[in-house]
Amino acid sequence: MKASEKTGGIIGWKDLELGCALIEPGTSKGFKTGDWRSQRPVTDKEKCIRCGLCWILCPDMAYRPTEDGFFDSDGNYCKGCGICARECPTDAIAMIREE
Amino acid sequence: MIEIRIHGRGGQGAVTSAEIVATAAIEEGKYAQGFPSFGPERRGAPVTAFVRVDDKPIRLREKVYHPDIVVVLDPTLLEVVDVAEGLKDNGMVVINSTQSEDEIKSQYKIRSRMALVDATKIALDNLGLPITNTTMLGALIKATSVVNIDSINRAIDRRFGPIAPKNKMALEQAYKETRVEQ
Amino acid sequence: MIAEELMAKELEELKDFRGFKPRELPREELVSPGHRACLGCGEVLAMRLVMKALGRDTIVAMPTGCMEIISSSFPQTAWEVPWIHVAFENAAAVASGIEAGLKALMRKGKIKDRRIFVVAMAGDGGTADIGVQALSGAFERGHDFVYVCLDNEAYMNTGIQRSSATPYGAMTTTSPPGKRSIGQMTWKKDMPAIAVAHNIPYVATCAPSHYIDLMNKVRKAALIKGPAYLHIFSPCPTGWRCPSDMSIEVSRLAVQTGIFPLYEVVNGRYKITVRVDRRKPVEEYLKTQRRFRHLTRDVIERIQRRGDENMVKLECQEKFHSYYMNALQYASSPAQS
Amino acid sequence: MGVRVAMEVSIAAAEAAKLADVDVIAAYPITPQTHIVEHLAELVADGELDAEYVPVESEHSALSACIGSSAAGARTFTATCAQGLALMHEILFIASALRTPIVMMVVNRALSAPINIWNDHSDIMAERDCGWIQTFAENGQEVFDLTLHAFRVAEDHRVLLPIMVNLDGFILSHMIEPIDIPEKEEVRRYLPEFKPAMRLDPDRPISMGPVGIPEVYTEAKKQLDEALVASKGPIIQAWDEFGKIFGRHYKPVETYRCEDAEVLLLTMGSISETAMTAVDIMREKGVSVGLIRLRLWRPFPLDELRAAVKGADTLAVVDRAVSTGGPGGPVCSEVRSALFGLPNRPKVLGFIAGLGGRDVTLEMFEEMVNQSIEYAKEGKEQFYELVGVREL
Repeated sequence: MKASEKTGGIIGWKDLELGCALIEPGTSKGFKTGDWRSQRPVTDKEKCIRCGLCWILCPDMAYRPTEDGFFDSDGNYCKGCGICARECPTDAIAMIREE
Repeated sequence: MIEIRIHGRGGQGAVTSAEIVATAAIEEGKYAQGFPSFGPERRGAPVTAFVRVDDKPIRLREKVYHPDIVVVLDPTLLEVVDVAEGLKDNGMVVINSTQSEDEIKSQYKIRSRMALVDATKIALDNLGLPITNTTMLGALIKATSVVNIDSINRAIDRRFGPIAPKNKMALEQAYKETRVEQ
Repeated sequence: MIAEELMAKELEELKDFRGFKPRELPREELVSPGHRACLGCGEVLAMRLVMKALGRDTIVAMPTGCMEIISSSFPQTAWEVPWIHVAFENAAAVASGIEAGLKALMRKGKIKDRRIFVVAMAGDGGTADIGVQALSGAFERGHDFVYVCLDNEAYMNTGIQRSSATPYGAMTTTSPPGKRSIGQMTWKKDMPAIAVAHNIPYVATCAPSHYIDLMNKVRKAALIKGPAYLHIFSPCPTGWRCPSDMSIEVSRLAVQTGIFPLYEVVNGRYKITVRVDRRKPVEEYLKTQRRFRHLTRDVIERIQRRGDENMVKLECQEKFHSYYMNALQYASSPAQS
Repeated sequence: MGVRVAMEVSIAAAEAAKLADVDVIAAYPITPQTHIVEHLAELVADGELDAEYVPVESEHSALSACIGSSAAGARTFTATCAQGLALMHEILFIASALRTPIVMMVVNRALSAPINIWNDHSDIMAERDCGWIQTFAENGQEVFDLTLHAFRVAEDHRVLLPIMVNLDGFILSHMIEPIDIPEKEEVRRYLPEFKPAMRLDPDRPISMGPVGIPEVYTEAKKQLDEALVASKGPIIQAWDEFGKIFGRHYKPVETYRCEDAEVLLLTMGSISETAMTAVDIMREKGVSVGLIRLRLWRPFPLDELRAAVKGADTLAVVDRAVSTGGPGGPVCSEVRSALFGLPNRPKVLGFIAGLGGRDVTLEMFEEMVNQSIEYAKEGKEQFYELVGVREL
């Protein structure tokens, strides 16, 4: 089994890659930081001008472009920092308290 | 096994002469070690270098304490260094000097056989510099048979490249002029 | 004239680069989500932008620090490019070795000959303090690599201790304000100037608020052959004591107040890349962060004065080049020789 | 057939690296190591060796650059000693943990203070637990041979560990000796091209050196320890093959006139040669003495050592370093613990000699042996004593 598939690093020494290298790229995607969040962004598509600033300024790579040119925040990763809402040039994003 | 100690001053090439003798011996198919007295070298300060030559592999890594042969590159060293220290009873001291054997024996603690040559003059004549290391090798091989002149010359060729001929001339002149005490 | 040769070389190396367009930025993420950075982290955002500008053919050497910890927590990695961590003070040396290794292997035909960007990316401590020797050595040796300093102005990974990049007056756990202290008692070390002093071909300052400017500089740094140094302002809401949504705003204010001017130095020639016509008072920047909350009026005034002076200096440096070129022309004219 | 030439031992080490066709050399000057890297710099400057020579600004950066270059997939070489090795301390552990097969000559020299550029083993003994394979050479030919062997072993996919080849500063490094230099073809037959098991390659991105959380650190250390212990097999195999090709044979523990010896000396490095001559002299005088030479220090050759001491009554271990405030010289302590519980083990006596360039002479070996016989008669096992220290 690959190291990245084991949870919490519980792995026997024989299964470690050489020098503890991680041979599969980008496996942090398996770690969901969404549960750090206490508020989440909601985009008002009426106001949104699809500039993509929310996407480019997101420290958690949580925004994804959608087919219709808008940007959706991925709840799996969004930590709820609120940068997107503050930086949105048309105030289209609101931060809503998580229940 | 023959052990040689070479006395010189930093910059006179004592280490190089040890290197050449060892190289020549190895070239002859013998076993040899050539090494300096270890440490930072300073121009002008008294230095020593050592050679061991043997027909079988040498298993000894201590310094040379009881040399068979001592070579003195600079006459002024006789004043400051006991060059004959530890010399074997039947040992030989090869000295760059204008003095006679009797003069040296009366002035310094040297009781062994000696070979003498005015290497400084020969070096100045041939090299234009008072660097006596290769010159004194001529005296060394005249006085002892530790290595032969051909292998020494080849070692000098390899070590000195374009300035080898001058050095070989100095060596040859010293070989001719060295007086060996019988 | 060597200055002319350098300029020609620069033009050649950058001839195909047109700059990034806001609506056409690379979509590919080379730092993956799921990393463990604090919410609102300006540093990880800067790193993400750096990697976007560099692209896939990049190898990253990263010393110990926030970005190392948050991106490589076993058994997962956020990295989509080859990445190596060795120790704290040696990212530039590790990058030197990678560059030398690739060069030798390509020259000897052991791997395919192609352009791979070698990047060392460190925090301010790993750059300006413990890593400065290795960095200076790598610059002086002229390796073809990019060194990125992600400057969050203190040792955040160990719990907000002051570094030589911590600004004057700032509160950290090892520069606490007290009866006999205003907080950090020294002025921020001028790392870009130190880089410039190595006569390397490219030095620039960047801020994530000006992300196109940042990405363009990263790309230029990579394309220009030889060592390049990028000093990136990296707001840290945790250490600077500001709300997590303020990272970009703080970055923008740093530029607008002259606290952190954006410029580049190409082959010794300074150019301010983001001009601020009417600078805002530094107080507007300082008041966004609680690390400056204790500052008295006169300290704020000192910071204002120092900032103003720095801007004057920068403007002079920018103008210096044409003066210098004229002088060189004059010196090499036949009448003088 | 190769050629037998007179050569300074440092040059022989550099020539071995050249014949290994190293890709990258990153090094910083320090006496008495400099001649090795100076010669390599010349070879690169003259185009005789196609390699990148990285003249780093410190030993810390030397080894850091070596890790980078090795991780990039390049055959990598460096050399250092004493303070330089100590400055590398932090990075030594990382090089082995990252499994970068770097080859390093350690030209053994005393550690400061007082500052001393001469030979002993205090530098290497301070780094014995850093996870590198460590071999010791006794003469110039061995320096050359062990350097080639080092590349072969380090890059073996069953090993992939960095190696230090130890040679005594000045006593070996600055000695002109006859060295048999083999043909390029022979070397190529012995040492195949380096094929990295993993490398920093944008086409197959890996992350090297991730954070090892408590849940994995123990396993990581176990992996390294197992790898180092298991490297003994490939080390011996590579020596056997070396013997077949070049006719010179090496073993982890080498013995000299140990048959039926009542007293055994144990040495490492170049003093072993003097010790062999001392054994010859004493044997002629009728003393029942033999010599054990540790060639492999890491991984520790436990079984070989136990076999070698069998039947002996007394074992005099000669250390070249002090374990300050400890229970004896580092080698002696390890030998003792290796023999602990072995039935009929010899009494182990510790001697520390040759510190900071103090000559280790034939007489000193005789003294140590006589002293050991006396102690053994008294039934005494002292921890250690400094041979020849002035008690004034």
